[in-house]
Amino acid sequence: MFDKVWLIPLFPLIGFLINGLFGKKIKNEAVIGGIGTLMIFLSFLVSCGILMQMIGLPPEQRVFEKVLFPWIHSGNFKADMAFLVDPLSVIMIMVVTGVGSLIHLYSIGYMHGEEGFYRFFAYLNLFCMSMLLLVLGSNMLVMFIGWEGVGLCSYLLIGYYFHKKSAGDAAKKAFVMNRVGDFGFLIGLFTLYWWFGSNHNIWTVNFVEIKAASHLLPYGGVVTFATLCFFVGATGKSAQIPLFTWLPDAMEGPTPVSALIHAATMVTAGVYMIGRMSFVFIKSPETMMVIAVVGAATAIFAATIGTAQNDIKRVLAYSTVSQLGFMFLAMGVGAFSAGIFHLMTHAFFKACLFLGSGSVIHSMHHALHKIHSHDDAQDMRNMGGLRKAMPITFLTFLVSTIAISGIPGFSGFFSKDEILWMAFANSYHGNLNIVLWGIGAIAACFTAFYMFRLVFMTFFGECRINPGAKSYLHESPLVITIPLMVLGALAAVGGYLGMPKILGMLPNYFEHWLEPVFELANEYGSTYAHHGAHPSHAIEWGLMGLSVVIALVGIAIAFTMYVKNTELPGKFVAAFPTLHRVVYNKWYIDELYDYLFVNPCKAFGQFLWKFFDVIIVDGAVNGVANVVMSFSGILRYMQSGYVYNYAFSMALGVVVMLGYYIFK
Amino acid sequence: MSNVLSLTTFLPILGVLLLLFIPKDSKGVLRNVTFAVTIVTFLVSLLILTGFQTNAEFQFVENVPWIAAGPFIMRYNIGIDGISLWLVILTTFIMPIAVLSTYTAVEEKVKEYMVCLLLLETGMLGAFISLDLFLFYIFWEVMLIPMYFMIGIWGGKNKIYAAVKFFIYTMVGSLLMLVALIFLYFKGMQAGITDFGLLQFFDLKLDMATQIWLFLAFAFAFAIKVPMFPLHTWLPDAHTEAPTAGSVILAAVLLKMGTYGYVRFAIPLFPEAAHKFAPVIATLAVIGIIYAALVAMVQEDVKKLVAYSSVAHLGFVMLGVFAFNTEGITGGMLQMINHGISTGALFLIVGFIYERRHTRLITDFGGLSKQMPIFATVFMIVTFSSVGLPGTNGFVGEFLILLGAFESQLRWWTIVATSGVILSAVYMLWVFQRVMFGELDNPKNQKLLDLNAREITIMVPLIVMIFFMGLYPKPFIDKMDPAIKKLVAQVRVASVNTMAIPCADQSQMPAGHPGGEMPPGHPSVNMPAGHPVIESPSTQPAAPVANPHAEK
Amino acid sequence: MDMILIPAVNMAPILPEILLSVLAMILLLINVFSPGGQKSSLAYISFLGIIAAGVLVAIGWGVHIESFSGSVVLDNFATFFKMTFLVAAGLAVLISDSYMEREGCNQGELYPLILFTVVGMMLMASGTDLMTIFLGLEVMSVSLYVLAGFNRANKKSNEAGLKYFLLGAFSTGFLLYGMALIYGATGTTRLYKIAAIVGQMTVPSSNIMLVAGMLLMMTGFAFKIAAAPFHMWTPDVYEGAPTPMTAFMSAGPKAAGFAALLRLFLVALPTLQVEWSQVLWVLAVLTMTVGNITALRQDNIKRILAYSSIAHAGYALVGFAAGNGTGTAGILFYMLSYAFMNIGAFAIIILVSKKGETNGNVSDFAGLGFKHPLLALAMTLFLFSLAGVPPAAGFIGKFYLFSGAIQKGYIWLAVIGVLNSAASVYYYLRIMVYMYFKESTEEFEWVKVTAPVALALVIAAAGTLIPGIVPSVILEYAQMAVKLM
Amino acid sequence: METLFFLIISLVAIVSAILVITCKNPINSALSLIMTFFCLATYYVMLDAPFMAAVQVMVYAGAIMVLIVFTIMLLNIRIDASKKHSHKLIFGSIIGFFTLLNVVFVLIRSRAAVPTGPYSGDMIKNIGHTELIGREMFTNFLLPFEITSILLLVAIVGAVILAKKKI
Amino acid sequence: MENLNSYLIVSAVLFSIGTIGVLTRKNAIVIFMCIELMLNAVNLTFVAFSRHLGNLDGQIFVFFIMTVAAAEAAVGLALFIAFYNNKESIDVDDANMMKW
Repeated sequence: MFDKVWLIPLFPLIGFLINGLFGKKIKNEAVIGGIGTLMIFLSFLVSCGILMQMIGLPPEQRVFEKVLFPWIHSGNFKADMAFLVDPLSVIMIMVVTGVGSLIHLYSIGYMHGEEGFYRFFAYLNLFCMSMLLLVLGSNMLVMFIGWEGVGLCSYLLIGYYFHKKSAGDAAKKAFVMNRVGDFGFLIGLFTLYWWFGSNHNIWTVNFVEIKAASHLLPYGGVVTFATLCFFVGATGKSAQIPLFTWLPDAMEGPTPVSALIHAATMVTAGVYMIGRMSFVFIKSPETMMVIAVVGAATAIFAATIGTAQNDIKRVLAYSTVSQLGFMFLAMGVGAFSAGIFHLMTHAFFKACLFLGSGSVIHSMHHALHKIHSHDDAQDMRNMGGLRKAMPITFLTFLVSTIAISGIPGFSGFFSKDEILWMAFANSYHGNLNIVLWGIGAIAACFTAFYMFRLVFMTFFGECRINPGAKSYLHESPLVITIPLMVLGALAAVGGYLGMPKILGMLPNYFEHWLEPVFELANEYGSTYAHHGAHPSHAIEWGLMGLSVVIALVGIAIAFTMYVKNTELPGKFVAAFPTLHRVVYNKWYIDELYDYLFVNPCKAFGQFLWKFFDVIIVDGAVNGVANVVMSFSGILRYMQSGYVYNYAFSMALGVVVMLGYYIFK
Repeated sequence: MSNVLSLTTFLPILGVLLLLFIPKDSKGVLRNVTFAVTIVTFLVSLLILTGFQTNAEFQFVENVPWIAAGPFIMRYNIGIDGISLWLVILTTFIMPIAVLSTYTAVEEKVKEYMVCLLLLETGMLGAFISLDLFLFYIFWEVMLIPMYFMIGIWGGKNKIYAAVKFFIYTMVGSLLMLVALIFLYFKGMQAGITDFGLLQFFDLKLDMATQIWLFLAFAFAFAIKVPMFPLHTWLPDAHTEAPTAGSVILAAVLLKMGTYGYVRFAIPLFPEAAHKFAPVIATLAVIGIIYAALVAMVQEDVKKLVAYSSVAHLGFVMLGVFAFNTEGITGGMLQMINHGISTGALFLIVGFIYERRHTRLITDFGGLSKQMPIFATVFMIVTFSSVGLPGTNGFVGEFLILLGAFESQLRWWTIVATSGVILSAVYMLWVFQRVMFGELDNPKNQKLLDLNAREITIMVPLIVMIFFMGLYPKPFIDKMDPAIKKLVAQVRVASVNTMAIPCADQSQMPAGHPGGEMPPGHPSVNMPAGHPVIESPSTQPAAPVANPHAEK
Repeated sequence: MDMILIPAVNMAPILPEILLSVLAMILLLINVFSPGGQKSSLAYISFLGIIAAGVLVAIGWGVHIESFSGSVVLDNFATFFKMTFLVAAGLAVLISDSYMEREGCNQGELYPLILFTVVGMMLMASGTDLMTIFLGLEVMSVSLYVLAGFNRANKKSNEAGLKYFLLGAFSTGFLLYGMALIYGATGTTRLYKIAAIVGQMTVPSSNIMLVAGMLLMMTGFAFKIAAAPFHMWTPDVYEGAPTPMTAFMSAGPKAAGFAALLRLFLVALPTLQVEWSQVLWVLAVLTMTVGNITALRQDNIKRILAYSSIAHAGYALVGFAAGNGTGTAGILFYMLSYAFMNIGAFAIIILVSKKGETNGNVSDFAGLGFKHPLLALAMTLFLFSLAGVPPAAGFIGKFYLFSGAIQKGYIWLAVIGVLNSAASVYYYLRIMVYMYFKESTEEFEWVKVTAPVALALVIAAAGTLIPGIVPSVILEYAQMAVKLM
Repeated sequence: METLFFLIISLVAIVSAILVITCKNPINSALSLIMTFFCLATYYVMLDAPFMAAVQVMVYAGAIMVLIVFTIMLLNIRIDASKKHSHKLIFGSIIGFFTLLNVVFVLIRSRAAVPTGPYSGDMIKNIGHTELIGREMFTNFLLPFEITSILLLVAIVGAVILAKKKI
Repeated sequence: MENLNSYLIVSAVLFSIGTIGVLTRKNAIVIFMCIELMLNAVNLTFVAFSRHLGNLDGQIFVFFIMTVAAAEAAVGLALFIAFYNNKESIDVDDANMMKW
């Protein structure tokens, strides 16, 4: 089964080609959507087969590399088109193909009647293929194809409604910010390649070979540089500080896109990449700290913004950024499997949330369209009380919200609590631990708050929609609700795969599964870890309780503000106008970037063109010509037409010539 | 078969003769004949490709006497190796496409136009296959003439300025190169070289000062052609004014003359000097990358934007070439071909919309995707190829260049150059967005027709190549690899020699110094006390980083 | 009182001269006794005569004969130059008839005068005595004064003749003074004897009389070849003179001046090479630069080509300054190809211009390229050749000239030369810009392309293109000519 | 005595030469020039070249100057145009002065070749100058002599073409 | 006989005067006369050298120079007359149609 791994990306590619080339001719939505969904579902089946086979193998045999064909071979450099199957990539392909299939299915319903339906499915398939290349790539370069490929698809899908200027802007912004990350990725790759090659004559970008040679890497130094560069790549892809602003804007794309790309899969690529190269990252304590700090900071920062947004998808977007922050926090504190675990659970509940919001928007849009209202279908201030009209959507949404808020028993609790615990208990960052934990906990509180704010504003209370449209609100069709239900179920129970040891009810399957992948990293980490007193179980229990309490506090505040005392938010805003404005405007980060980078770049470009290029460089060129020309004018006027002038010139020539030789 | 190179090169000339017998007014026949000629040339050039043995030797060599007068002996000495092979193929590949693109674009003076195109093809092919320096120079100059007329006769509003600037600019550089060429020959004559044959000159040992001057002269000529910052200003003008086919050929092939010149002539002829100037050239290349990208970003004319993007792309090529390692030069060569394909395609695309709307201002467009979906797709693919998206050809070249340069002494340059990757995305996507996305609000754009069959036929081979070279560049790399390895070896041997000089100095040092094993009473004649070793620090930077542990 | 016994002399070296002189005299007679009007037959006869002379000259290839007690010599050098003169004259004769007819000054004396000019030039090229050279020069000059002012109804032609005459005579004064000083310093006027005597001097360059004589003589010849600062007559005279004569003047006398100067310096004064090289270095730079730069802002096409001809003298001086085999062979080659390309260009100017040369501006070439593609193509070829763009003969010529300088170590001279060459491209291109890139504003009519002119154009084009592609056909002879001198 | 004579002749020659270039009336210039020519003829006699002196008087003073005077009369030119070009005068004089300076320096600082020729003053007196000249001219310098015939023919033809009334 | 240099210096003076005349006068005929003066100065040099060297080459040369002068005079004066016919002037200032 392992050597059939190439089928996994191949199916979506076929889907892409069929829909891309002939979709316009097919016209039948069912066929198009069917092909798209079927292809990814086939991939899912193959993935399942691989998973099954892998479960049956002993841990040390769970790594398999499949070389498809040689790609770039030049000089010392060798990169093949090759796939790597190991526990980590298997988890990823399961998530991608699984969640991907559901979202494809959902899209058939959601995108019904859209112009360019075929285009959407082609892109979606292309995205899946790229994402699968990313996670399956056995060397950095194949990973990079996927890495950029998903960026491309993200660009295409964000810009799906290309006639909207905002969509085009958002798409471009996403791609460019990703490119900034890619810049880091490439430099990191070069550094690692060059270091290994010139110092140990190991010229490789292959993960397996790098892993085998990773003991040669020094701690810190060049590794810090390389890993920081990689981390820049990760921040771009996974929307971390400072490259996070594209993600909220990316909500311009259709909602399934947001669910698949900007919640479940693509944005987690950065986390995956760090996991893939954990044995390199762990060699640099400095980078680990930076990752942890950036992750924590992003978690809290995005969470604050999320509290003030009114667009349902934007809240979710900031929530995604914040959750990604948690994952990076996990990576940064060396809790790699916890990070990946959160990645997976997040894929479930966040995909469910997005799809749920999509269902809401779909319904809202439909209703508003019926009465020709131009109200914003995504603005929560226009919603309220939808739980009656859309019960399935409401239920699945609620389950996922509970999961993300960290209520025990649901998947989010297990993964998030593990991360918070590791932030507190890890042995890498010394006194910083408590700060990291604190920030994480507050962010969790915020998470609970804004998520429940979302739920309350959308599904509870008065129905604030245009009264005329109210009667048109209804539950979405099955093709939409089935994926919701599946994902809701996963969001509820998915966490039991990785139940913390301390709860002791089930073994932590997840950690065991990933152990062979992260073993080496943990071993390297232990060489410089602080071997202080290990926190006791009591503390762990205490903290776990605390985080639950925190989540509940968040929910309570949300309940108070948006259900019981609905005038409270207004009062709050009135009390702290500046704070609200700043938070509402996302801390003015976009404006800051415009001010710092975009505008100077444009101005500088203008300057270089209009002034430097035209006046200085070209001016020099033309200036030479002009000087010559003016000389020409002078010489021309010396040709006066008078014979004695000509004779004078001759005589002068003679005199000078003679004089030079006589008096020299 | 043995004359297949000559055949390929001069087939277009035969085509010209054929065209002369076709009446002026039968435009269709003229076009079809020209197209047929270029296709035949392409097919013949495929014979070269299939007959090419993958090794470092020059093949299909033809070497017959040509001029022998005075101190000079020039020979009709041609041949190709892996480096020139692909450029020859690129040329013959682009030409039919360029011809096809003129079917509706050029309605006036068709005959003359076709003659120019065919002459140009001969000139370009000749320059790529020449193994005689003098022959190369002749072709190098001959190329200018048809291009000059193409810009000047069929160009836009400001055509005269652009054409004259193009001609004189390149002429200045190439004439200085001519002086260097002659000087080199006389130097070679003293060492027993008998003719202008390039290969003999590779073994010539020149002193550093001579090398520097000669290298500068060659480098200047090639830098103008590339064009490198700050000698690039002719290019945007020439591109904006030239007709579509002219721009395509200019970008796809003519600019490669410059970079090819470095790879084939300037570097292997003067390796030590090349090493010495590598940082300077790399700096200019990197400035070019960033600068051109920033300037491209704010252009209002699509064609000008593409022209500036050319400057940036060729900056990458230069950086790769001056990395002096296999990866870098391979990347540079690939990027040359890639640039030929993707920028050629971009100019064709600009030509398509220009033909429809007679404007190239970005602000006149917007939302074309809706009206022209096929065009949008094509444009997008080419855009991403130009940006260097993995999976397209642009990536392979760019990646190898950056990798190679990073391995070499040009590490910090590479890091700056890599940021060009970001900027290229910015300007290309921005223009794509402004042209293709948004509301289709300009009424003139609402009646635009999508690409017709001919235009699709033009673009398909390019798109196929974009993906083929992106996904399976192996055949390309394999064919050029031995030649590049040989080049790298040539350059490396030379640089070892430069390093040997200071070493020798140092080894003599103890002997010259008083004390040590010196016999008592022996005065230190050779080297006065306190005489520092002046040579070593100045020659140090010329040496490549042979000792990588230094970075640790 | 004894009889003076005229020594037996070998006439062989001056056979072509004799042929041409006799022919010229016959033509004069025919002209007198033939009815007025149609003069074409004179042109044909003289063209045939020139071909016959060419055959005679060609027969003399490879022979080395001194005659008239060392006054004259027949060697390859002379032969090569004689061929050049004959080419120039032949082409000039071919293009003259229709022009003169149009301008209404078709007097039969034109052709004898051209032939006499050729005789003078030939004597300059083969003379080995200062007197022979001087008299040859004068025969040439006096004829040219007349030819320049030939169209005497035309004020410009008049003025050209006057200016040329006054300045020419002035320069003759310097030339003669130089010859006098050389005579005084060496005691002889025979070049070989001068060489022998100078060769015996310990430090010839310290003999200031010799050096001054050399410089003054150089002045005189520099005037003929239009080298700065003795060039200032050129544009005015070229503009004013009848166009075919301008064409002839730009090619023939310039070559003759080089021939005489080369022989003088390389045969008589090789020991002073350091000195004359220095001077020629400066002259070359001045000449090229002044010629090219001034040409940039000209509108009259004849003036443009006049300045261009100054510049070309400068290029040739580059080779001369080098003074080695490569450079001098380059001069020979260049002079011959210059005759082809320049007269070719002038032929087209004649065709394009109207009666009275009222439209001598570059702008009058507008649109020529597509109305008369063949003419324009020929003009393009000539202009590219003048600009030194391969594959035309002009390029090969420049290549050898600059090579000579580089071989000699005058790299900077070569660099200045090529930069000048690049600048010159501008004004040649300008003509092409008008021909191809601009539309004509008015209908233009020209003299019908008569058979002789067509023939001249074909010869000129072939002479420009073929040596560019296979330069050996001429270069080998140029090399031999220089070697045997 | 001879020195004194030489000085007087030189004075006359130079003064009349200066008159040539200063006289406003071309006729006066022409007459002064004839005067100078006579002085030169005198020099030739002093230099044992009587034949040259005779030719000088006949050809120059006689033929050429008559031609010039004739032309001046024909064209009826009286006074050099009244417009004064003082800068012309200054520059011309400066250049002339430097020419003089240069040439004089050349002459002072160098020596002519050592006399080697067979023609001493006595020999000339014995055989006769004219005969010696004739011998030289028809033996060693035959070709230049022949060329002069062509030159004169050219001059005649040229003069006729340029000056004849009817074209 | 005076020594050589005296003659040479006189001839140099005459030559310079001739040069000055050419440069300062405007009447073409006068300019031509000045040129004749220059040629005569050269002649004197030749004769002086000839006498000094004891060979007659210089005198022969002078003979030819005189012929040339005559020929030039004929052509030159014809040119002047033609010019005068056109311009009613013999001033070189008026020969100014062509310039620059």
